[in-house]
Amino acid sequence: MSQIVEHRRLAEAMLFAAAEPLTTAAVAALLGPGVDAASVIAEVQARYAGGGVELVAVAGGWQFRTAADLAPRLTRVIAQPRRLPRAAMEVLAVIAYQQPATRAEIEAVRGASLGQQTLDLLLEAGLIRSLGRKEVPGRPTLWATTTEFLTRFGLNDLSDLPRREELIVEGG
Amino acid sequence: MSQIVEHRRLAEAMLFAAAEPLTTAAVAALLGPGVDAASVIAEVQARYAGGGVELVAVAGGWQFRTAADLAPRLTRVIAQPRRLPRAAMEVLAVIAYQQPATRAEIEAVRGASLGQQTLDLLLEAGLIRSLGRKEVPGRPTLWATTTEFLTRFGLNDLSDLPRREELIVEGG
Amino acid sequence: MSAPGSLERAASTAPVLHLDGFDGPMDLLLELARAQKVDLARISIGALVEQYLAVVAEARAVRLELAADWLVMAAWLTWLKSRLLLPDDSEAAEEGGEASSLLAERLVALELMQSRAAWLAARPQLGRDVHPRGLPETLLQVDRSGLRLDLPGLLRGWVAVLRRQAAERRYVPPAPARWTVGDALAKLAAMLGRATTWIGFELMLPSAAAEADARGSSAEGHERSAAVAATLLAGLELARDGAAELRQDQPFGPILLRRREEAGR
Repeated sequence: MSQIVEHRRLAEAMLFAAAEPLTTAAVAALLGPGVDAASVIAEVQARYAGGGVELVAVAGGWQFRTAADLAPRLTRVIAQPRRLPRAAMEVLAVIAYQQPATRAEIEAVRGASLGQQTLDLLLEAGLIRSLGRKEVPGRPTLWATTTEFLTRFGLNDLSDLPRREELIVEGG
Repeated sequence: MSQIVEHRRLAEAMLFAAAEPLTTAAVAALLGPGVDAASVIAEVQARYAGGGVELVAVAGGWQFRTAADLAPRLTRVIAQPRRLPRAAMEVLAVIAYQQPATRAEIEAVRGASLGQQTLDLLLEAGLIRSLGRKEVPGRPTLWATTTEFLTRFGLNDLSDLPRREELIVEGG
Repeated sequence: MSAPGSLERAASTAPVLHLDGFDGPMDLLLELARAQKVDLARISIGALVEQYLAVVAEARAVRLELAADWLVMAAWLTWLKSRLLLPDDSEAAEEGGEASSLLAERLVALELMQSRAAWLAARPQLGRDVHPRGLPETLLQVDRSGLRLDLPGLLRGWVAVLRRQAAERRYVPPAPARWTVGDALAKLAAMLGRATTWIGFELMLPSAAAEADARGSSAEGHERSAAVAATLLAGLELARDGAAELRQDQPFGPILLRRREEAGR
């Protein structure tokens, strides 16, 4: 095999096996004195161009990387859903049972103030929606659950929710 | 770009990105139905043949590795693990060929006791694993090789180990 | 000096042995057999036995301690030698022949095993001779935007709300939205109607606002401010009309009110 091919192969292997990007100087050190590392690297780059793997210049040197255009097909997305925080779950329960309910009503039932963050979380998840305004001073927004809420909780209808007496033994 | 090139690029990128060997089935799953993954892989292999990085069949899958002939030059720059002592290599050979094997069986072949140090060394390197117990008095542990063993020694499966005839000629 | 398996020949024909280099007596026997330079199946067991016994005798002369298995093997080989010296047709000689072929078989097996180990050792090893990708890319993306929802969780939330409600037996009516000047006038009139002495301003405030103040609740701060303002305005109003007197002994000190005596006019 010719000298040139041999240099290219060595640089290729080196860049592949290295645990970090390699500078041209590091490749030059491997190839030994009298070898133009920059042109060897250019050759490696040319050989890989257009393939599924490319030699790219990154901060700190040269590195093989899968071609950027393939990323969407290569990336596997794993869904790791979060648990709804306890407060949000309670607010959702209050709305589900007492809908339509204003913020003040929800706060009164829970005995705790309702943060905007909690409301936003439920809105973003599509679990609640506004149902107009209550015609009292201040005209507060009325909140209700959505069809998405029923779907996500596997309910056909709001009446599927167990009644209060079924859940809690009075005086218990 | 043609379909064929696109498939090759995708398989190339997937195999390149992974640290572990990937099976043909895994590549097939990425390429989607109706694509002959085996022939796509063969194409990738051909494209890399003779380069500094090669696609090899190991442990039932495919993995990109630096070409073996470059080892002497790469060793100078890449840190390498300790060589396994002769006793450990012998024990490994006995287990590889006679698995699953008990300690007594290993000792009988070697005509020497199996030191704890040797066992620890092989276990730590992840080359052997216990495979239950042999149902004889004393219920001794049975030892077998691991996938890591195949990966490390570049074997596709245990049948890649040379047969007696193949070795005698070499050893002659 | 003592490379594994090394066997040096000194000036004499007796082999000088580094026992440390051998993995047990079988390993030494195999090395001695190999030195005969013939097919392992056709080695001279007699010669092998002599050599082994010589090596062990020499080793014992130099060092007293020698692992038991070396001595066990020496004893067995001595026994084998005695059998091999007997006439061919005796039963004991037959025993010897069987033992010899057993030994030869074990040496062949050992030789095979060692060549297998050598083959493995010569393989390019991952991480030593060949290398995997040094910078693998993780093509997994974790999507944590989703929510894990379950009906039991929802019901647990509702039950928690109900329990808390049940625990707070006392029902506290919400405070009126705003304490107006009109409200304050009515309350002042009612309180001063009975009073003959100075009354603290605080007592004139609506009860909810006073409570909120006591709890230090900032949420109801606005309500309290409104009530204080309304009550002060109402007090000033009554004073202007000549129905009440206000007193503050020092700046920011407590404000006191009392009904204005008709006689004092």
